[in-house]
Amino acid sequence: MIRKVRPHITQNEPLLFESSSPGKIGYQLPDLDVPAVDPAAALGESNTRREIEGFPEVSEVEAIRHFSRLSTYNYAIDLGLYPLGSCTMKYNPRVNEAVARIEGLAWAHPYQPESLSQGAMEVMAVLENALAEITGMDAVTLQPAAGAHGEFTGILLIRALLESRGNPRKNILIPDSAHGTNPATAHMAGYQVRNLPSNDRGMVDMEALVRLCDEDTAALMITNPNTVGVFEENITRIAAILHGKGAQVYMDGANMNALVGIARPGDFGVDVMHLNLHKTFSTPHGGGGPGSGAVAVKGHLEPFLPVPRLLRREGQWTWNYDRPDSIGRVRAFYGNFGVLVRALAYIMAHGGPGLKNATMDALLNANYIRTLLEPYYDHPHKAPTMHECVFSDEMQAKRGVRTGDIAKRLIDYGFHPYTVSFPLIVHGALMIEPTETEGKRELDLFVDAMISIAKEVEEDPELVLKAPHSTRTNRVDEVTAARKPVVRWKPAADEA
Amino acid sequence: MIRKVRPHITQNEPLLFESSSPGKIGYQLPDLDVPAVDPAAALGESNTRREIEGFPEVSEVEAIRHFSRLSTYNYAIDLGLYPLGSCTMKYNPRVNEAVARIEGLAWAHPYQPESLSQGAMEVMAVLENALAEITGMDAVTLQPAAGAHGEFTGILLIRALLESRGNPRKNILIPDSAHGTNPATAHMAGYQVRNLPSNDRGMVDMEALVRLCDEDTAALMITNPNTVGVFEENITRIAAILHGKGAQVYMDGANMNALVGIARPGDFGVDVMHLNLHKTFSTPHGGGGPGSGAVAVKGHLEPFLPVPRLLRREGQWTWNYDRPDSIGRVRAFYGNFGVLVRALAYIMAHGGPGLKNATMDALLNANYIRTLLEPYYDHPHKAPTMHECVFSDEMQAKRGVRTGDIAKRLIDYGFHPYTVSFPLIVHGALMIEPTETEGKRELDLFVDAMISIAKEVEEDPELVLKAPHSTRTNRVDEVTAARKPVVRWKPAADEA
Amino acid sequence: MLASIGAGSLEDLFAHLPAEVRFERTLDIPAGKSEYDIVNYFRQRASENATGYSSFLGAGVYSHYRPVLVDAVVSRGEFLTSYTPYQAEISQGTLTTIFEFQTMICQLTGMEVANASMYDGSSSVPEAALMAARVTGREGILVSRAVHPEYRETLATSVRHQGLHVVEYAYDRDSGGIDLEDLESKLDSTVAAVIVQSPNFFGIVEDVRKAAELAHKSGALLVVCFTEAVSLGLLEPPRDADIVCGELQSFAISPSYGGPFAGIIATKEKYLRQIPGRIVGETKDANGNRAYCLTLATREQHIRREKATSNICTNQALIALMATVFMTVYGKEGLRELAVQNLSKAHYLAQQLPRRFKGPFFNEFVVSGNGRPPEQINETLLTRKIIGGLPLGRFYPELAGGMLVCATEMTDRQAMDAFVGVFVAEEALAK
Amino acid sequence: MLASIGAGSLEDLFAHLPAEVRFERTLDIPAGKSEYDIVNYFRQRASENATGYSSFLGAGVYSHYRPVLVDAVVSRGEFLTSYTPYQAEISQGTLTTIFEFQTMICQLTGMEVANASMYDGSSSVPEAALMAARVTGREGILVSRAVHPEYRETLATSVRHQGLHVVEYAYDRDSGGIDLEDLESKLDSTVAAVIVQSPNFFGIVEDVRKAAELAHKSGALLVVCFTEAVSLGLLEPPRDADIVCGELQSFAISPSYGGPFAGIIATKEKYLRQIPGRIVGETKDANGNRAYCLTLATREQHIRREKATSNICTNQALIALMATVFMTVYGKEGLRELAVQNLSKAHYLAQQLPRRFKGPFFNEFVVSGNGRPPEQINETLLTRKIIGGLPLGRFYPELAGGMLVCATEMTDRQAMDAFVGVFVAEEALAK
Ligand SMILES: Cc1ncc(COP(=O)(O)O)c(C=O)c1O
Ligand SMILES: Cc1ncc(COP(=O)(O)O)c(C=O)c1O
Repeated sequence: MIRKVRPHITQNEPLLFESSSPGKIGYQLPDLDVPAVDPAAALGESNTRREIEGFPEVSEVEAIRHFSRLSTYNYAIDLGLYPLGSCTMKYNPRVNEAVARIEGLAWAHPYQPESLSQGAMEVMAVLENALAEITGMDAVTLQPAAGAHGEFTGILLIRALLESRGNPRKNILIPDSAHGTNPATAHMAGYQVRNLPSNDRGMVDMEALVRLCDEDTAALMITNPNTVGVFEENITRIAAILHGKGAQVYMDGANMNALVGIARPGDFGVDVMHLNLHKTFSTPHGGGGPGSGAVAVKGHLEPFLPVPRLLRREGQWTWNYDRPDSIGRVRAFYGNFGVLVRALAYIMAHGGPGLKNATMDALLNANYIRTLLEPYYDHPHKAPTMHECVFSDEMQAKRGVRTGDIAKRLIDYGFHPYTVSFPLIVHGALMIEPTETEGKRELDLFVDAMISIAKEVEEDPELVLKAPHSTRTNRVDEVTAARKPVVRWKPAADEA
Repeated sequence: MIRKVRPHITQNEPLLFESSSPGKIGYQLPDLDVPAVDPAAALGESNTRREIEGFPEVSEVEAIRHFSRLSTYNYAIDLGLYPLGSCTMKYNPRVNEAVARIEGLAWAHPYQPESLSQGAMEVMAVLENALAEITGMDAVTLQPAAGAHGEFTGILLIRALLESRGNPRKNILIPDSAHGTNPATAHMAGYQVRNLPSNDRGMVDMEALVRLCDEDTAALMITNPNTVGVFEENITRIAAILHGKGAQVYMDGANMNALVGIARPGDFGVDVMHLNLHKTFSTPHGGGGPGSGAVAVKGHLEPFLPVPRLLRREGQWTWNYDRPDSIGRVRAFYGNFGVLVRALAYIMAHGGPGLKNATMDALLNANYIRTLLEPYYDHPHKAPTMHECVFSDEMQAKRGVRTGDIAKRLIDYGFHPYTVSFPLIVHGALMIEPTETEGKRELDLFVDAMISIAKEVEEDPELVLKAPHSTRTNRVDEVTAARKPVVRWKPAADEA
Repeated sequence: MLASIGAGSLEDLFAHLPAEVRFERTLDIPAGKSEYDIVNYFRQRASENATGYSSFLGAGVYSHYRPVLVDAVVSRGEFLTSYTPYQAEISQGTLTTIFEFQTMICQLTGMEVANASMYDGSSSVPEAALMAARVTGREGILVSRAVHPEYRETLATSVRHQGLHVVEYAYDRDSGGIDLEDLESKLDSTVAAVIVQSPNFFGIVEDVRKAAELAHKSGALLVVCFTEAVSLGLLEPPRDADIVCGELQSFAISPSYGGPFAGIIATKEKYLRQIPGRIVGETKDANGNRAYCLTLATREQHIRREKATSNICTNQALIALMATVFMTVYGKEGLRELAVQNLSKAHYLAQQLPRRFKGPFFNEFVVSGNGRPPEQINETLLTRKIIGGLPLGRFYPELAGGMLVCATEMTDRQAMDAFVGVFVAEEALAK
Repeated sequence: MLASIGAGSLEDLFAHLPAEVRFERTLDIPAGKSEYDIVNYFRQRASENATGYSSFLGAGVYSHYRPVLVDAVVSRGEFLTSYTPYQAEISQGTLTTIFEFQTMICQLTGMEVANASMYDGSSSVPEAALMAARVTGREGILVSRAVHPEYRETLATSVRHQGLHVVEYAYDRDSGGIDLEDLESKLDSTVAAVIVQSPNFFGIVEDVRKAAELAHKSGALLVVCFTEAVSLGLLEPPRDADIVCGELQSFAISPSYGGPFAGIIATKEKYLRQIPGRIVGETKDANGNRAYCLTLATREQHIRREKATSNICTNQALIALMATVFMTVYGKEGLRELAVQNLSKAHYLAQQLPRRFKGPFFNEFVVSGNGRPPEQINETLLTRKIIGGLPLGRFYPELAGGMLVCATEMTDRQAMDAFVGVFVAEEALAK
């Protein structure tokens, strides 16, 4: 029985281009206090456009209604549990939004004099130190814009290290449970991907590792806890094996929410890792971004970090570009500063003990869900659960219902679905990460919904297969979207 | 056919008291930098409470979800047309919210030194002048908190004037079309209400006026345009008649949105009036307030205005309390300053010509609706329409459908209803005020909805009588609410 | 659109206005400004006000921290741009929060019912007085001189013409609390209400119980008013009162040069039908789901017209919502802890200054004169970027030389020490 | 909850971690701070940065007014706290705005298709280069030296290990635009992409048509990049380009010390399947209602893994939404008028200063040296609360002595006149 939601009217809204009417404006500019320049004269006829064809023309109130109405079609953390596994959808504190908008921070120009940027540089320095302490690493760069960007940076660092040792090597080992960004990153950094199988507990198969790890191996990219939410119990041995062959250990820190305050990658053999500040450190996902993929390294990789680096000189912060071994920059300027401000605010609000408590609550919530759902959903890997739990749809598949269908039905129960069909090592995966944000009330509603769906699968699979039934837009035809891609609006005329 | 809305799931949410769990907190205070004082010791046992029984105990995320979820049950201007007659539900520009929050304004203490309040005082002075210019009056007080409060202030001014002339007099004439606050106000100011009938064009019945207006008459409280959206064509004669008897003319300015820039009460005989800054001047209604009921007067009433008054002395603003004839203050401090800031921002954004354009658009929209709906709904008063039009449900009543039912059905069509059953002189009134905010698209959807409902009334009255059908909460039982009032939550135990 | 209504031009729309009333020129208001210009204009005005000062002003308007959640909630268009919830089916959001507000006000004040809000604390006092008059059928109003002076002025202006006689009774020159003897001496069978503020204007916590005894003995109602809502996190609620009214500015409502704020009225269940203003009640919808709606409208002006309990229509809903969010975020423990911090700060400061009154106080108190005019002391403080206390001579000639100072959780120790430093230095100059 | 999972304490939850990996001490991070402390901390940091200065800095980050509507929209939790719209049925809000974004980017750039966003302008350049390499099967990348230096550095770092050879070609010392002869001399059948920025780093509007001719003649793709999106309100879109990439910071995205910003990639329909990153497409739901969803996922890492067009996953959605709101508020006329204002301001300033280059420019230009080191001029400007231009020696030794200055609609005349005054005065000192 659905207890969490009821249907209510929401406003329809055409595309901006459909609601535009010629001459409508939603803006007013200040009067020009200098002579107006004639564009054609200044830039040349051929360089100036007549108009931006099809561009929106709406009033201010139409604009705010447009976006307000559209927003009501979205689900969000502010509305409830958002258990997307591997995405760590935790509460985004509003104070972080407030501080990131303080004028002196929001309006700082990256090229303004260092003497007038000390506040911004201090924020970055304090954050670098906090992240080094949390990860147990020696140095941190805040330049990468997201996790995948951090992975790329990290692998370039390894490559630079190995090159400095005379041979960049050929391969990177990646467990079959890894996120897609790992192999994609290895490829972009010019490495071959060697697939590392997992054992039946979801952990790295040690024999395979020993077999595959050789002098051509540049590094292992490991996610820990891995994508089935399990801590790699052999992690120190794994690291020893890699190091024994002169290879490096890269850790994908996307799941760091399981470790903050209880274990540090720097203490179990990791040489370089990234953090997703938009996951572990609560910066808003904003419908897909922005993020920040800070990279933490051990001392031996520090010389290769991207330029510029923060340097303390005569009691002032300065940007140091004089770094001969650096891989260079991976983006313009210094990083997603506005995101960094939010992450630091989160860390300050929790403090050392608070961060550990958050981790433990995250583990508690994941174990609670695993325990209560295990009777109803197949849980393939029997190892202890950390921050997320991964079920398979094996029991439901017998009735022709797959993980994707259960996900859609969950929407009718008022929840955002879990992550569907990932990791690949679990056939028909349901990957559930509640985070520490949730209280028992919300978790119990979720568990009830999942159990109730399991029953529906037995009694009335059609109901689940045709879900969702209560949304303004019901099941979307993604196949046609990909087969005949329409990725922009065109005036009716052109369509015909 | 309903084109404007589709149903979508919205999250249920218990009351805070039901979702509280002991010990949960959503706040953290700074560390105390002075010794903590023991309350009992400082205040005495008997003066200190043990706890606030039943008070909420929720986390920060539960708090934001609570209010976010509840907000989705509301209709709002930001979502669409809000044609509540007499309420002037126009767009609330967001820049007004921004400027009202600027620290130096939002955090100004009313008792801080005048030398450190010049900016706030300047804002009030500029607004007073603008409102005097717009109304054609000589002086303005910004102290009243809302329209009704302004009415009360205005009638007190009249009383003070008449007392100064030796006799406060007994009666106030009020047209039967007037808003309820008018008679209520007259009563609070110690006057008897004499009811002034309207003629068949919705205007003041001149014979009746001549008959009723005598030496006991203190004033006439007239709304112009009146509540049927009609301009009192005899207004100058009306004023002359009252002045002839030594009485004053009070104008209820709630409908000033019909006149700004095209006619000024000060030019047609009004002695004192209030403005609803939250209507004509776009400050947000906020679910019922706050407002501001600025009062504008002619010179002869100026000496009686509430203290303090702004005074320019040696190039500085100062508060003048030395006003022997003043009625005194009608509230603490100087008025709803935050609302005044917003109103001034609105006036600045429009400027003189822009304000007139807004008025004309408001008239255009009201006339557009009147013209298109006249074939389907009875329009009792044939006088020209100003900013709003008032229909009656006479045609629909034949099928047992009343204005309140049509209103509820309008909700299914995605609109907030018009004002129901007011003014009282129109039996079963539908009072529609679109304001200048709306564009043709929204108006046409509204007109189509009203016409479609008129058809439904003919074909399937039950459908309308049982509306709304598409809301998360359908028709609410207001009778029981009033018969057995439950106006606060109590723990289940107490209820039993 | 013009065509479809048969108008040739926009001007035609008001061509029917009599010539003599039409306004022919353009309003003398500068042409419309851009958003950018408007923001700059108000930033300039703001810069002409005090910024970056620490302040010791209270006196009815208090500086408390505003949790960011408050603006996050009230900035949502669904709350900000809706009106009075007349149409319950599309206003359950506003209605539910008001119902929660009414409940929390009852929990705070120890009363049984509360309304949806009044304009502010000052206007809630005359409304309470008029309510007491309706209940008792009497006309006398006794108000303590330790009630906020501007509240008393508002009371006087507002009830003057409804046949009520307002008489002030004294405060005790020693304790700063109400003078019970003077009150008793003025009480008789014509008195409808005894009004007391606690903590009072001097910050003193009043003996509400005693006041109630006296009032009830002569058949009058006790009206308790407050200006510092945070005190209710710690103080025994005025359960013995018949009506509680006051100001919620302390609950995340910025000082905003004196408004908009939010007033409250709470009382006993038996007086429910005498309350002014909007009230939200619980009921069901046609499906039997719990629902809320405006109720008891027969008290109000739009139904009752001149017989209404008040003429109030628009109230302070959004401001009351701010207070609701504030109460939710702080909650049971937080509000108490906040009150303890205020108490502790004020007492830290008081220990280093001469206190004029002996009564127990919460977060403000009267500092006795030190020989120097308070205005002079404040001038010196301004040079230290400190706004001092409120000189009392303006309202209480007998207290000229004294100033009312306030300390909240936002008043830090350095500022207090600096204040004391200046006060002592000035004192020396006086000798 | 502990009980129901059979755990005795929270610590039990990670008791299974090998002893040697467990972290036994507490993190050396100060205990949790209150919201109030956090706000104060960042206000202090902010006060250590520049505030209240007028600035002539551009160089890839521009000061444009941010309409308040932008924050009103992106502050709505439904946009702010949602993630990538994987579940279309409860993400139509985000999906629709991205579809509108893609459309507006096409309208602005003259391209046929666009993606949902890249990290920023600088990272969009290597993505475009790699895309060109995939399309042409070639490995040579020719990039103009008048492309933003930090974009070129990013390009070099990013494509180095995928077998691409990056070669820079010259700009014309006279016009400041690309040196067509140098470009032509370097073009051959190994070149996958010719990269040109317009307006370029010196503010010069490039002759995109000519560049396209040359590139296409030798079978290479033309990649046009931009850093100042406002210029597209006025400039002929680079229709002759095969790929357009760039930075939207100018569209209501605050400078924020360099990020987060939003990059774009747009191209011809025929290259649609080579685009990196998220793309939203139109489709229908089971009821036949128009609907949107993420599409062409087979290009992406979560499906294609090492064969993906890019490793990008999280993008800059919320920032792209800011730009979408900005484009909506300004609209067709507004964006043009905004561009004209920028053009006019910059030309007003340029008339009073020696320009290093002759080519047409939009809102920034290079000021020739006047004998005084630009750092020195900037020092003097700082004393006038003015942040001067960017000294170019750091990136272009041959231009040492020159500085890059920018004027936008927010640069007022007084500031420009003051700038000129200082410049002239310094010049005098030099003589
Ligand atoms: C395990 C894992 N690795 C890497 C990534 C990529 O991080 P980002 O999306 O920040 O680029 C993700 C994000 O979904 C992830 O879950
Ligand atoms: C005609 C009229 N007069 C007076 C009022 C009272 O104004 P307020 O609600 O601001 O007190 C209203 C408000 O609804 C009104 O419509």
